Amino acid sequence: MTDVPSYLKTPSSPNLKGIWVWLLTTDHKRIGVLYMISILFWFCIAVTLGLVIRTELMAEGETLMGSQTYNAVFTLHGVIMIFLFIIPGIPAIFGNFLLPIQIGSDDVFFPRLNLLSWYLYIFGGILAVVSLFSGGPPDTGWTFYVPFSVQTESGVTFTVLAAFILGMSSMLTGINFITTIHRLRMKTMGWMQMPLFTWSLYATAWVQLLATPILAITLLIIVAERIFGIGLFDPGRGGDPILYQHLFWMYSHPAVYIMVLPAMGVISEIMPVFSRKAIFGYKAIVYSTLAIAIAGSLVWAHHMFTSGMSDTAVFVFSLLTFVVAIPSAVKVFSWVSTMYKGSVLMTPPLFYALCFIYLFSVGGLTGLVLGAAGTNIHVHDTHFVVGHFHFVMFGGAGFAFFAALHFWWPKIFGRMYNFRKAYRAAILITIGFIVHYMPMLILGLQGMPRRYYNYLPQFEAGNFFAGIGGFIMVAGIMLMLVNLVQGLRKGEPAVGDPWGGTTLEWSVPSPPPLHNFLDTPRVKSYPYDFTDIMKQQAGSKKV
Amino acid sequence: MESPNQEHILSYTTLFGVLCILLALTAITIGVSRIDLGVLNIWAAILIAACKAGFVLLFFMHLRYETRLLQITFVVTIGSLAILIGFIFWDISFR
Amino acid sequence: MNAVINPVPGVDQAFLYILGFSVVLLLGITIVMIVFVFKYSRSRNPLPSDIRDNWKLEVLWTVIPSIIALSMFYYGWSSYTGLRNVPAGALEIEVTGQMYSWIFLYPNDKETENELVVPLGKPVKLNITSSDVLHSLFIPAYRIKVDAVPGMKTYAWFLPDKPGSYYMQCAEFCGVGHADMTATLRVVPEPEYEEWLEIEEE
Amino acid sequence: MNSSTPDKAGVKLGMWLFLYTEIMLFGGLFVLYAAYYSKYTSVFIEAGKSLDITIGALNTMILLVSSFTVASAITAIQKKARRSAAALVGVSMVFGVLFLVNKYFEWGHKFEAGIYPGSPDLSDAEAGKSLFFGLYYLITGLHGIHIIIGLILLSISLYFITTKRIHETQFVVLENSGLYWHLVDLIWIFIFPLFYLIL
Repeated sequence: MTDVPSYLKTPSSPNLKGIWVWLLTTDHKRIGVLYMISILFWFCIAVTLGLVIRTELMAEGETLMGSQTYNAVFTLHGVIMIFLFIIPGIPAIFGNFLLPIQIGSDDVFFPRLNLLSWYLYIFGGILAVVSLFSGGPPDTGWTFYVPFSVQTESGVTFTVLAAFILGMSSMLTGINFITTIHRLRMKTMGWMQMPLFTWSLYATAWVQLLATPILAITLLIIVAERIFGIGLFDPGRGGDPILYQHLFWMYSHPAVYIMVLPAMGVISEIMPVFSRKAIFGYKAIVYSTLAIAIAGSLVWAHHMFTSGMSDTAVFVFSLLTFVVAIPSAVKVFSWVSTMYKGSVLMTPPLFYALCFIYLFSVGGLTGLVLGAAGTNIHVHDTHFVVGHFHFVMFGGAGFAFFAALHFWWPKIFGRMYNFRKAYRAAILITIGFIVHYMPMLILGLQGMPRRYYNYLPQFEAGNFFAGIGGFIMVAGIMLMLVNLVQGLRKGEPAVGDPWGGTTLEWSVPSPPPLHNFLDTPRVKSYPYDFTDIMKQQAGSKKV
Repeated sequence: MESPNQEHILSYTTLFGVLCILLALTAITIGVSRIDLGVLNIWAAILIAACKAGFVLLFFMHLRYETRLLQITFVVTIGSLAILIGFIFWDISFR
Repeated sequence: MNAVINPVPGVDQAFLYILGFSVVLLLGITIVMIVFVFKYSRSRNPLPSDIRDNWKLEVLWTVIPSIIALSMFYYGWSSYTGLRNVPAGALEIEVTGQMYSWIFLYPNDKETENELVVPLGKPVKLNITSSDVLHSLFIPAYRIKVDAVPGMKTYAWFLPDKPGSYYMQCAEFCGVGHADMTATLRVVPEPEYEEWLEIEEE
Repeated sequence: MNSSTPDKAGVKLGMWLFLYTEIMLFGGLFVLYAAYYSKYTSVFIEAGKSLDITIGALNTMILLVSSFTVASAITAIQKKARRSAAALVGVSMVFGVLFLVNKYFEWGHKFEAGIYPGSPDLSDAEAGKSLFFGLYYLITGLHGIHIIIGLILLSISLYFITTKRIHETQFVVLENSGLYWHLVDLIWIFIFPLFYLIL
């Protein structure tokens, strides 16, 4: 391979100098890295806030802070984690970096729009900070339920505007991805030759596109309510607070799939590479991805079984919820079967992926308890829900994010990291995770509601253990990040294809050159065909 | 990929014809709204509005001459919106 | 009059049914995963087989979970109907949530704050509303929870089948006093209840 | 992939995708409208009578005609009639401004009559009336903002036409501005009967 300087050494346009090489770049890879830095920044802040919550809860009564502060902390934890970390997390970082390469293109379709999305993201983050100083930090929870969110005197208006701006950023990214996949995919790459990560981004982009505007208008209505006092949800004037919940969850439930579909895509890439075997049931995974995207948009009201909604609606939405469970199960079975008669090489990315499968299964299965109408009533709005969605969001999307970091880190930066430290971190995170969230499931079954800064004495033991788990987990996360960053300086240089992958990103040097491909990439008729890799391996003397 | 020559040119007369239809439909919808049809009034109004929207989409917005992709995705969008509005009534109508 | 059926066992059975299946499935997935990792590790099995799919297996693992999921849905729904169908002749108590306490209003206009006293063995229907923001009345012991919505009436019912003292909490975030919005439910024998009802509170 | 020739179909696809988000944005308000209409049908009908059909119809015609002129401008540019294209875009913009002027007077009139968000008259009115006008102000307000954005897009197109950056083979900016303008028209087509004509 000829020596071509990597994208990290070449500005995307020749007249850029100094910091502007980054801030005015239109290269999708640099923008991916910009996202990575900013998203990890917010992730660390939100993790800290989460740890503060659990520390407060370790002992009964007021320990670290008062109720008002606590409410602000959990609101910020939720808002930051959801709008600034999980929703953009995998699509904005890895989607940006890898989507064009996986389909054999040199960039996304609208490179400047891509940069604009990043600036909107930054602007949204700044607005979220501003909200802290305009009437006090928001104290409504990330759901902004009316009438409380309209009545409270804290700085909800700015928080809501921040979420609005972040929504726009995510919507524009979605538009960009769909256009890119339709227009810039190589002519030789048919839909059923597309890598599964790209497929998951495609399905996600459609959900982003069609669901996010609903959130935007809901948030605008809150702003209008707070500024002009329109009273659309004011029961005194005939309004219906439950309608707000419908509108809110019409976006926010599909948003769960915006978070988790790309995560599933990541796992679908990792499993075949380290099993050195075709993904089991490529088509089944594609169809279940689409099925989840479609059916997942129709189940929003299962967040509202106790809200006073009609029983008919409870019936319909509970039934649909169980329908969504099936494609997720199909995926889990496919991932596990991919290893059957494979040649499994344990590496940090695979370790994270296996933890993902376990934790995500717990999350999905506890979701069944929540989807069934009768049992939902008891556990709704309790710590069981908190445990459940952290298993799905953190054990699912979060672990897939970590897996992706370890999987593509050598591709993005051209350097390896220390494996031993990576395993240690992964084990710490996983053990901490289980100790942290399992007690929450039990606490919820016993009847401890969520968003409580204080609780009845019988819940103390569970909360104490959860707190311990939290500290272990955070220690693991710190170790993981430190190890990755150390890899940038001390790590061995990575070759183009360190793992033996088959998708196009592994056919280019690490880190890739500015325009990704040196010559026209060759598209396989089946994206996970390992015969070439096996031949290469037979050619070299290795086992 | 489409060749750039396939660009469709709509004649002024077609466009003007569509405008006339739209104005006529506006007159009709105002007329219909003055007759008391009970519950049917709102449906008539929506139906006529949908017709007008159809003409704007198909001709003014060239949707009739666009690729399959745009036509399908447009229907998907409208379909999703219809489902969202429709599903709300699982709650509203049975409360 | 037919006997009143307590919905609590139904809900608990649904819990057991769903959680039981979940544990079995989870264990199955985990064990198979771990076995595969070791059995097919690269050192033991350097040459992978090229298996891409198996439609029989795939149909099987789509259909069986579908049936299981639908049975779970059925259990969930049937236990839900138990929670919703109020038996005739239930004692009706008006409940109002407010920042940050619960007000209970009895048929004879007796009003209490944060204390609900009900007679043993007689079904109780709670008609719930709110005077400010959303709240949610949660009685873990009787598996009921329902939001208090301003401008709207919601309801829940339960059958107090054991005397004793239970706790109630607010489960819908309502502001600074959310966690302190707890109340007590006392189930007492009927004569004691009648006596209590007549005491005027100042 | 050759990026030197702009891919027109892709740019247009991007624009349509953006329009879908706009449709869903207004869709959220129509969800509320549907819910509240079914709950307060008679109140909505009563409140709808206080809106001026003449102004509403006039604005409908204004938007329809301006949509026609924008569509014709594209035909004109395709037929290499640059001057008439510019004129047609100009006319459309004049209509757009007229629409806003009308809207301004209509809103002003309502404000004088004490009907505005949070006004004492509305707060004391029967349940549902304030919802109707709340939705009315939100939807027409948001629609008004879109008219302004549309005007900005059209003026950019006009500028490009006069500076010959838009010509018979390269007119995607005009086309996309046109699409946006038509969307604004589309939404008005539904606002008009739902607010002015319900009986």
